[in-house]
Amino acid sequence: MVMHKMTFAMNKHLLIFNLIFVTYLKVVSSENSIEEDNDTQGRYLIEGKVFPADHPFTPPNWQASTQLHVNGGEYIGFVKEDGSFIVHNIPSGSYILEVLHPEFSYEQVRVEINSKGKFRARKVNHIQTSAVVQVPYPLKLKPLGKTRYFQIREQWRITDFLFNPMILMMFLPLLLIMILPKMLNDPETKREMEQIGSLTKFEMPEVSDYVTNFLAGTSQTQHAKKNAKNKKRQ
Amino acid sequence: MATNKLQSKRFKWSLDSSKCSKLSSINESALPAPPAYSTSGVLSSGEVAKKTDASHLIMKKSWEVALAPIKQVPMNLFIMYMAGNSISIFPIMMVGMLFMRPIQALFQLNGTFKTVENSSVIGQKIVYIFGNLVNIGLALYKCQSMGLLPTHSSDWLAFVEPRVRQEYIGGGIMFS
Amino acid sequence: MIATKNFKYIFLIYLFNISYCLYEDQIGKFDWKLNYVGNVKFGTIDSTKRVIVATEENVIASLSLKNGQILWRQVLENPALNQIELLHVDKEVITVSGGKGTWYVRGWDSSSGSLLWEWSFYMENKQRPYWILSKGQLVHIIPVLGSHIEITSYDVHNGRNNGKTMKISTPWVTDLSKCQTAGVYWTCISTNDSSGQLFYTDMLSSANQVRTFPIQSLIGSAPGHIEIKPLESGDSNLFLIRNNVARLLKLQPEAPHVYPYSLSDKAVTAFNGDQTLLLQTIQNSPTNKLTIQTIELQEGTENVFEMDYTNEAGVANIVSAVCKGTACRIFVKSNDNSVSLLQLPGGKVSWTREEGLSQVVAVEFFELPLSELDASIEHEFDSISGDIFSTFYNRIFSQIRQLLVVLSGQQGDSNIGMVRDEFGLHKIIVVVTASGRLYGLDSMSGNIVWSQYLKGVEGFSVLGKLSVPLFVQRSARYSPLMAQCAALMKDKITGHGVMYTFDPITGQSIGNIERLPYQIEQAMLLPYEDDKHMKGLLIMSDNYEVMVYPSSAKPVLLKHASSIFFYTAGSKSKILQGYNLVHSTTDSLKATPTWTLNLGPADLIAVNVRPSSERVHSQGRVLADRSVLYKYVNPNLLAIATLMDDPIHKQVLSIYLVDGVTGLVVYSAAHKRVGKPVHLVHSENWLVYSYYNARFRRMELATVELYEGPTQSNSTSFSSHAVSQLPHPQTQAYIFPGTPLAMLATLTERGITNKHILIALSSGAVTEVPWAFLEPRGPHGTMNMEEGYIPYIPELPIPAEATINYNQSIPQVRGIQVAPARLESTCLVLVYGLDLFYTRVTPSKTFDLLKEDFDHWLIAIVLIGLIVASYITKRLASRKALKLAWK
Amino acid sequence: MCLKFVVIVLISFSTTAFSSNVEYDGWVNINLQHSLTFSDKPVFTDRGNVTIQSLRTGTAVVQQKPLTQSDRVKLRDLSATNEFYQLKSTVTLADGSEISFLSTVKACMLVESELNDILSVSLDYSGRVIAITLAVASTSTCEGAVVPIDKLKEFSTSVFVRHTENGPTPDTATYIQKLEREREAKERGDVKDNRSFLAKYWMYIIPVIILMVITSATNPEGAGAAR
Repeated sequence: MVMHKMTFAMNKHLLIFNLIFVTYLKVVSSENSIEEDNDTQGRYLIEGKVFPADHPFTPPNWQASTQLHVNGGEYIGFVKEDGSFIVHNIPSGSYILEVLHPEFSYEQVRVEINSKGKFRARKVNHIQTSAVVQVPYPLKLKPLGKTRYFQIREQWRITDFLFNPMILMMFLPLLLIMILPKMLNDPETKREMEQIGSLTKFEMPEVSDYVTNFLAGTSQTQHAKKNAKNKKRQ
Repeated sequence: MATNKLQSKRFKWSLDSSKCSKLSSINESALPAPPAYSTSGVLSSGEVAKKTDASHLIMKKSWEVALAPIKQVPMNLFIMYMAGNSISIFPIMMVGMLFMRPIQALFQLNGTFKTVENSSVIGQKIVYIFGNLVNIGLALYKCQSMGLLPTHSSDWLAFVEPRVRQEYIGGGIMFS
Repeated sequence: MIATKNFKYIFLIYLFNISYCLYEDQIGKFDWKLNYVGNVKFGTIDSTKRVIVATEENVIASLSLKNGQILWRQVLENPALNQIELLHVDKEVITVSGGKGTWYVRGWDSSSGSLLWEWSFYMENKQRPYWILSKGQLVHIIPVLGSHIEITSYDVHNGRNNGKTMKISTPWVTDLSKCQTAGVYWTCISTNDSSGQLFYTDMLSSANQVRTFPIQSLIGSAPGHIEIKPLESGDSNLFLIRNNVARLLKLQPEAPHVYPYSLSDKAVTAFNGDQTLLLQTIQNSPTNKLTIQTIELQEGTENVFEMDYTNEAGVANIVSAVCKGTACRIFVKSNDNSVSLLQLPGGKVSWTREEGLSQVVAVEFFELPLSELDASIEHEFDSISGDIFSTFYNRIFSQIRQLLVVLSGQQGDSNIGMVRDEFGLHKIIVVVTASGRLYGLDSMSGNIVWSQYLKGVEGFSVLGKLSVPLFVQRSARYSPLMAQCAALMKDKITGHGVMYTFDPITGQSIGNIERLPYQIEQAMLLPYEDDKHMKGLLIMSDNYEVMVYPSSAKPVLLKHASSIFFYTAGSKSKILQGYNLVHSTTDSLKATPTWTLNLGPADLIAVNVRPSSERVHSQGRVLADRSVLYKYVNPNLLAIATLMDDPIHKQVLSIYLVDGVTGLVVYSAAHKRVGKPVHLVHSENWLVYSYYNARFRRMELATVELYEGPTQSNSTSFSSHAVSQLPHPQTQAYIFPGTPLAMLATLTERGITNKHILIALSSGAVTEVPWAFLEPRGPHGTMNMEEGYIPYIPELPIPAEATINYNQSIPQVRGIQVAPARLESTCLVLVYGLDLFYTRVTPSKTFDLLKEDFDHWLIAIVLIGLIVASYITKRLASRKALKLAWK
Repeated sequence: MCLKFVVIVLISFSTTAFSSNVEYDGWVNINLQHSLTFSDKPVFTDRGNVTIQSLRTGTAVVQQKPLTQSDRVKLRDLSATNEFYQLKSTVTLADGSEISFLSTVKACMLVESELNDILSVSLDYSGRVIAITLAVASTSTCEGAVVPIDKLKEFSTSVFVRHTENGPTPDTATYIQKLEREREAKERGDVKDNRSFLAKYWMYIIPVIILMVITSATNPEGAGAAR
């Protein structure tokens, strides 16, 4: 989830980065007769450019550690000094191209080559295969951000400790016990409190009274009778 | 505690008045009230004075004790409602309290009624036990609604032993 | 789209709670990685700093000459289809790789390993061409037998074709095994004996002159088989080999020059200033030290050096050598695929790389024996002498010893070395490699504890993969008895079975390597132990005879014959056959067929059983209404995957769950229009499989879970024969945005811990997917959310946090092996491919261990503080009470 | 006891048999042979014929001969020694080709079920028979019940044709719908809540009031005690 946040930050950087960076140059070296021959045989090449992370984060020798995998390594491309790449010998079809770098993550791209050799690149959407969000071809691949492999260790902070519900539960009552009596020492507040107390005070009928009365009533009459008898004997 | 104090005070007061009950009955209408004698006090004292029997007061006390658990029921219900059905330390503590209090009370049954030993308190005891049982019932209900009672087959799942296999199989894809 | 993102966000929070991930300070704490380059095919010592190698794994790498470490490494296309055919090291490194008509020519920066340029071409002609590189021209040669050779040369940097394809008429090319390229020359011999002729022609000159010389005139006539072989590092040099004695020929436009030295065909040249040095190994017996001979090509001065190098596998060849004055550095490769750098004249070994470990075939984890001290405590209880005083004395004595060990700061442990630790985390990993060498690796460090080379054997080929079955016959638990493990292989020549039994802890072989007089069809470890805690190994031969090793296990087998079943799956016959052993007698063991399953035209892709050591702790699943759905845990269930070509659906993947005892098909499902790669994971009562959906062009994972229902038909014992009710399958499928290369489920000691699926991806990551994510929600889950239930999302995320190997990518993963630690929460994992990566995973986090960041100090301080505070307040309170009383 | 389970089996077997909609149909003739003496080279004798008229619906006609007296004794002996009863089923396909399958059950289970058995005919996705398995419905292997030999006369075989169902596919449609619904709900949820403070939070206020009332009621002398 922090990834997404990171992504936005990186994108901002990259915008500036892009302005400085030389605009994309098409690679010429591959334009030769063989390739043209191959085209007629239905072999195409996917080309584009990989951008490294923004300047302070650019890993040294990133070109050597970056690879391009088409369809999970069926075809492989390597990155040249300037970041450009070509994946060779691809027959027409639909492919997923991913940039592999151990430290940075890139978005996957789906590249479709029709039988006439027309290219279309779009965002990978496995769920809605019909939804097409096109991306420019030749590809320009920018890092989404540094790949976060690790969890960040929680650090002990006093605020965490204090706002812990357990601590709150223990200390708040303590505070109340300590402070409330002090407040009550003030005679005026005492009186106010009493008033409030008398307001809420109302007579509750005592059940025990009723029961005692009820039971005692009968027993008392008996008692009385006994007494009476005793008296008579006397 | 406060009630006891008050009662004892009242008791004293009523004893005093009982001593001169004859006197008061004679002079009640005729004589004006002595200074610092409040009418309300007289009224109550008069009320008490009517039931001068100490055993009656003991009865009343005993009934108060007997009814205390039942009086707790609405409070317990409220606590139960407030505690919620989630399983965390405070609800568990509350449930523990709900159980502990009536059980302890039941164990100390005779001790509780010792103060009123001179009269027969079987009725009170029954009511007292009933009240505590109601409280235990409430606690059980709470446990049930919290899912703490092992009433479902899933609660015993952890004790289901893996079945002993009667056959063993081995092999795989042929090597040649 | 925003909604999706939010959803993923929630999902990731879930993941944080469920899946375990590493902290940054845990790097390397309990994982290690060994990096390899593969079986070296070509190698060139470039300058004094590095050696550039190209390997069978289609990898090009640069190794440091100083210590053999990898300076850079580039993994090219899938080695099964693509191979590096040419390596040329100059200012830059040039490789030609490919296969099946697709060729890639690449130039690499030799210091950084980044790509400088590349071009490729595609040919209809699938014949394997010959390549030579000369003066910036890459020459591509296709011989056409009996008629001509087609030579096309390209500018090596950009592939521009210089001129047209040349055809040189060579009617003398009759057999490609008799032809070679040597420098710019195309050369052939007409027959394999001394009466033949040697032809050669310069392919780059426009003259197209063919020279012919009778072999007799070059090396004289003598009987024997004659072959030609180019000198690996020479330009136009050729070996003429007769009876393993090679003569070096320098091909020249006019006539070849023959050097008068008898050489081995594995000699190489090294340039020493303007002199050329020939190097060869002359004595190469397994036990003795290696001896290297150097010959100065022009003057013929010979020197012999004894190297401080022994390898029982024997040195295969010198790959490359470089000399400066009298000092030479020689890069050699051994038969076990290890490579070493030797120094002349000192004869020292600078470094050795065990490249055999890049081709791991089988892996097994072994528990270590108890330390002597622990063992002595254990033994106290063994002897029941009944004497109170002696046992008391023993107890006190061992306790004191234990105390001493603790006081001496765990020194005892490091001295003894390979002993079991408290949590069973320290194990020995036995690894079998394709080269025939077995290694014992220390699971704590990855160090090689022992290694053993087996000559003339190879693994079985099962579904196109090498496989060496390893069987744990006895673990190290039974202390005075040695642990025993058996590996089954086959003889390289006869194909007969070979059984090697060894102690996995020390690597010592137990008995000799047993060469069996038959081919092995299948084997099985018996589930019952004999009186020495040894489990027998049952082997079925190719003529369906059954043998048991060791023979002491035979009575055990006969006793339990009615409960042991056996099955074979024929990848060619496409028939699965079940057997029982009830007809076995003491004289002969018999396997009688009991059931058959005919797959028909479908191809068998995988057969998978649950790990035998797996324990299922929970027998059911709790539903939302707190009732139980009992699992169908059948230990005899086989999961079978087949792929069949279909005219309408292209390819159809069928998944069968078959009871191995009765042959009853418990569940079957078919996926249409799908294809390889297919991987199966079978555990507890479920199966996970991955396949490529050709229709939607995506990878998918499907899961099947089997339930018995709300009641258990028989709660005490499980028999496959008692079919009271077919299990209810629940299924679900997911989109998986990655390409799995290997899959396996984690395994823990008691099966209480959650299960994770470990998936090695083509991107080099090994990711963990909790089973809770994959669990079929079925009709129960979607309606009412059970506690801890994760809502179904069709696309599984692959979060970076779930990558167990973080940024240490593992290319070309071939398999994963897991083993439980004695700690229930922990599962040990070894991922093997080009590299070896070992780590621990804790699917339910380390619930049985105190967190390593647990603050002992904080809790101690708090406790002491509270005690002190309570004392002080007590005193204060008493003082206050006293004062009040006086008032 | 046993019967009850048979019923369960019938239900579970039949639901799987008819649930899948298959695109093929055809008939299959299965010739059943059994071996009543258990040896490593079993001799198979005729037991009967099963004709599945329609693979799609799984309707089958079972013709089986009653067991002769000697066969019954053999079967009982087999059961008494806890041996296996073997069945060989030969399938004749519509094109005349034959494939045979082997299947084994414990003889005692067959006897205890009084020859009530189940023949499971498994088909692959295209309707080809891949396995024919004989099974006996029971919860445990053998209970040791003594079955009178007269009951071992007629096989009552239920035939179940078990199709290969279509494997699961990722359920994207409902997920997309769910997302759609969520989006709509969000749009609707943006409408401002105009209710008054009390109307919104009454459920929090009332417990507080009740709490206050009750505490004061249970402790009415609280104020007095402070005096």
